[in-house]
Amino acid sequence: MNVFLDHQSATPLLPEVFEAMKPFFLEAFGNPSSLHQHGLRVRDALTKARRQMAQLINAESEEEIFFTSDGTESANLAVKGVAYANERKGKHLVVSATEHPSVINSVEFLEKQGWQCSRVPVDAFGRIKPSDVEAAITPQTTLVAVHHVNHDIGAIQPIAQIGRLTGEKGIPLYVDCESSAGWLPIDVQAMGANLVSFSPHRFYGPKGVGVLYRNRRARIVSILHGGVQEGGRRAGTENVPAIVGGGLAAEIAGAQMSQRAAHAARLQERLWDGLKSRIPYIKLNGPEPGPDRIPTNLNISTEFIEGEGQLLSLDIAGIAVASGSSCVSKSLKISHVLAAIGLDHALAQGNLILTLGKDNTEAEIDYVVDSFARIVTKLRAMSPMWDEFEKGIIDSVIAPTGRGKSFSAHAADVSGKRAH
Amino acid sequence: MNVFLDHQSATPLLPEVFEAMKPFFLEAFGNPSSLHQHGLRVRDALTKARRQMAQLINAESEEEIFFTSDGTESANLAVKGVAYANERKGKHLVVSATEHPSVINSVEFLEKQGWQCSRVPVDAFGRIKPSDVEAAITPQTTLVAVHHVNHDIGAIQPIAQIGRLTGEKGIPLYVDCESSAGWLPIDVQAMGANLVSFSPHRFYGPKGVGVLYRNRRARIVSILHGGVQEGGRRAGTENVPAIVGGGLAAEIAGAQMSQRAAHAARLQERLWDGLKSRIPYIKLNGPEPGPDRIPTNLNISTEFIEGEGQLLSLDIAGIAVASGSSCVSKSLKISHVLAAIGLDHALAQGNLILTLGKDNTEAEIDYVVDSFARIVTKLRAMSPMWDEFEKGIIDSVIAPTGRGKSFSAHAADVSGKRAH
Amino acid sequence: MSDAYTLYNKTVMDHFMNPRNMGDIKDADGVGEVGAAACGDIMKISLKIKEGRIEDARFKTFGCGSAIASSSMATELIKGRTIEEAFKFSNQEVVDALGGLPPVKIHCSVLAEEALKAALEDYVKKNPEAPLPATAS
Amino acid sequence: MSDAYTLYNKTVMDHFMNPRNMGDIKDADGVGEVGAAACGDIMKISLKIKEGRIEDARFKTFGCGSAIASSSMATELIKGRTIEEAFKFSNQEVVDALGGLPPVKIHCSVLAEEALKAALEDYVKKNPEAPLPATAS
Ligand SMILES: Cc1ncc(COP(=O)(O)O)c(C=O)c1O
Ligand SMILES: Cc1ncc(COP(=O)(O)O)c(C=O)c1O
Repeated sequence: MNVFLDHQSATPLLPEVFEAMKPFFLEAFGNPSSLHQHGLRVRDALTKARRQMAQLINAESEEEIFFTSDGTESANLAVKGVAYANERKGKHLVVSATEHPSVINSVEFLEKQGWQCSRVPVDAFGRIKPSDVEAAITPQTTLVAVHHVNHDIGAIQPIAQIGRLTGEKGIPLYVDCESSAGWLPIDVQAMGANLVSFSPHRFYGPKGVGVLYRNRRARIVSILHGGVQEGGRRAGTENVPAIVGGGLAAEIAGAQMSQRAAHAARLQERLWDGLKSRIPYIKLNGPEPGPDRIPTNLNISTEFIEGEGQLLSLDIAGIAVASGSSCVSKSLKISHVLAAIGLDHALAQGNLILTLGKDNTEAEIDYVVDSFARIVTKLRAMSPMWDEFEKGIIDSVIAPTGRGKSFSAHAADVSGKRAH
Repeated sequence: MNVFLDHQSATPLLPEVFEAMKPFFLEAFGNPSSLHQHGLRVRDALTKARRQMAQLINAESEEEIFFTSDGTESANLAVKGVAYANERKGKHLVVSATEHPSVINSVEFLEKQGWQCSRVPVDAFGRIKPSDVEAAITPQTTLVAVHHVNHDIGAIQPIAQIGRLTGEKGIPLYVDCESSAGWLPIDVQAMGANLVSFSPHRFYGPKGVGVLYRNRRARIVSILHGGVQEGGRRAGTENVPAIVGGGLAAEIAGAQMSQRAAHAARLQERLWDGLKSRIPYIKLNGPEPGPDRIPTNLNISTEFIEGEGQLLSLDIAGIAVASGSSCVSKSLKISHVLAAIGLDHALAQGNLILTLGKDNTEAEIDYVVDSFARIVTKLRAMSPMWDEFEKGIIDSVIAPTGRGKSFSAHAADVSGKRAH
Repeated sequence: MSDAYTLYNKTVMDHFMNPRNMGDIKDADGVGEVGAAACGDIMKISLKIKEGRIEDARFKTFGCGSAIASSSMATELIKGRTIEEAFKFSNQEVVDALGGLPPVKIHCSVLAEEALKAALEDYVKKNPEAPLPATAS
Repeated sequence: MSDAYTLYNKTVMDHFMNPRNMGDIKDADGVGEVGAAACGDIMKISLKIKEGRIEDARFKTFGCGSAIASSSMATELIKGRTIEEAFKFSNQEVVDALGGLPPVKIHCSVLAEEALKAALEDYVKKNPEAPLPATAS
């Protein structure tokens, strides 16, 4: 059985979206900047796509929609574009500690250029406290950036509350909606957001296009310089087929959102119930399934085994998942999100991210539960930590028995032996 | 008859390229960062595309190829990425006066951040003198940026000579090959280029992907911050289908380059010969067709009439062209390229850019010549300038008769009447 | 060409392709030629005036599509008006009659207004006995 | 699953899926447990040594696919070697026998070398009468 549980990384294109894109490759291949019929034809198509994007997030006007190449570029444009535009007003930014690297690293870049940045902490479930945001704001603050839903642990943030206070203070609020758009209702006006980013590739649209919503109350300058495309906010030849496809994907996502979300919520419950009943010493990271968690995401830590081995074994069983474990990322550092929720290092190691999509079935979920239970058993049999836990040498973080030292203490002991 | 003579703005996708892209939309939809089979499959495809790009420009290794979203982003990355990476060494850049806005405006942005920039002039044909580049270099220079072929007037620049002197001085050379790639042979090693940018949408590949070649001798840092894609040089989810298609388009362009270029050269000659024999007071901007001009481009100024009207009339006749005339661009400023070659304002006004492609035919060219001659006659009949020229009130710039004042002097006189 | 995709609306395109009143008037009673410094357009309007009323109006234009359409429309609109009425003519009439112009092209209609006013002033100068309207600029 | 797309090559995948010598040795003569501070992997190797020669080697590993494969391969390679030979064992042998590892995963093979050496040292400590090789670290 083949089961795709990595919808956070990729979604297949909807066939009808592909059909809509087709003519823009071969036939309507014009450049929207051209003044002749070939250009004007695709210009119309971009306007339509802008309207579709605006509708998905309840923007007032399609003129508030700017196209970029992906969510990362949109995040860079939101953060740096607002920072540069307001340089004279102040050089202080407020972000949460669990923003996506596209925000965090943009902020770090600005710090090198003389900006100051406050990173607001999150609680053990990954939720931002609006009062912490408020406390971080200074007279020099020119942007508050918080994500709607965390990409790793699925926590839904209290955006409207944050929007109310940034609105009162007249500070632009940027909300990264990459993980929520297409799955949760987004109303930029109700949120009090001045900037919002998302990309269609997260909801069955094409790669190669990102969206930045920006309303008049937030000044912004371009960060990719060149021609006067996108109202001078984003230079470069527009990726017309992807924009057209993205627009349709947004329209369809809007129309099917409640069914898709309800379907995902059912599977999310079935999957988590199955896993926790079959596998001891397993923990859900982030909020419990329910109003504080996006219905597509489960982030689990399975104790005494490491994440990549789980991922590889699942892949061999035909199940595609992601891992936030340190050995998987190229940096060998534990995910900053797991660090921010204070997750024990031992649990961060055995971390898996499972993200559901509209086409997953109950049978698939049951297969995943069975396969995963089998894989955990096999990997624990191979793990010296499991053995040592059973012998009472080390203890469990998830369900402490009171016997033995902590995994981390043990790991430190054995790691001390040799330096390399 | 429908004739597309705006290949500088857009080219239709090759059907075989479209076929190659297809599976990556619906089936192999994975994210190359994923560690499971869906990710690994597309990762392989990216490596293949990198190799195809490397081959087109004779790069030593595919590891020197970075994917971006378009030529503009590649230019921004080359200019700012090198400038930031070498900030401690010096803050001086050398560019030519006729670079594309993606370079010029990147440089202007850096100037606001404290960089100094020298703009090397061009001659009346738009050619850069290597000795001028040499003279502009200071001990603080960390980048020299010159384009291979000018996007407006088709001038081919003496890159190898410039590369020799930047090589001797150990200064990275960035060559914007957006207008030449796929049409002229590019050998980054023979050029002495450390960075080269181009995009497949200029040679029958898809929009949504740009290429930056960079060799080890040029340090560069990322300008779009986020994940560790593209070796940490470009964050953001890769546009896999476009990269795959772009790779194939590059391979095909390499294989068919000499035929395509020879075909374009024949049509270029036929078109220019036809136009100048049928239309009086018409001028070619940039070098004569031949070794100093790309065979796809003609940039013409037709005296006493303005560009947009020509463009519109041609469009109605089914002929798609571009214009560098001031009234056409959104900025109402004359193209900085035409200004740099010292083109009389009157001629800059009546400017058209015709760019040939592999599918244009001789019959099309003849139709264009006929149509254009008819349109010029009609527009001149409407133009007060033509009338005043015939009456000897104003003179021609192209073929002065010695009678009357200059067009510009006359324009100034009548413009002085009212301020608005 | 497909009708669906044109830079300007149907009316503007029609006036560009089939300009009304294009040309010069022999023995014109007033001629105005004006230029826009910003974009380089030049527009010339000639008027035939009889008994204080514009009997004929013609234009020549060096400029973009909307400049040509604006002058064509302006000459259409102005024919038959009295000098006094014509001095009150505003570019907005041109824009409205054309069914709108893109924002960056509004200045073309302004140029048409200016060419007309220049022609009227030329007439007034040549005919100092003609009654001058109070609103003349 | 399609065979064509796996993170590691066939040999590594085989040793990950079907690890050789997985487990503990009862009454082992030497046991080494080491961890990599950077990535958190932990590896344990137990040895059965008879007449200065490694008769049996077993591993347990907490770590990624290449860590498991590296320890599986290391135990395979080391069986039958003398203590002296084993002290000269280098991670490169593991990498070569596995047909290569991705650059970021080379440290897994280093960990296998270290676990083995730790087990050997444990043996030497427990058996001070055994002849110590000159190269022991
Ligand atoms: C919350 C969040 N923001 C931004 C991004 C970056 O988007 P993209 O991958 O389209 O560049 C991601 C991608 O995973 C994300 O999850
Ligand atoms: C010389 C040159 N450089 C850069 C660019 C920008 O490339 P793109 O349109 O792919 O963003 C162009 C585009 O026309 C160009 O002609």
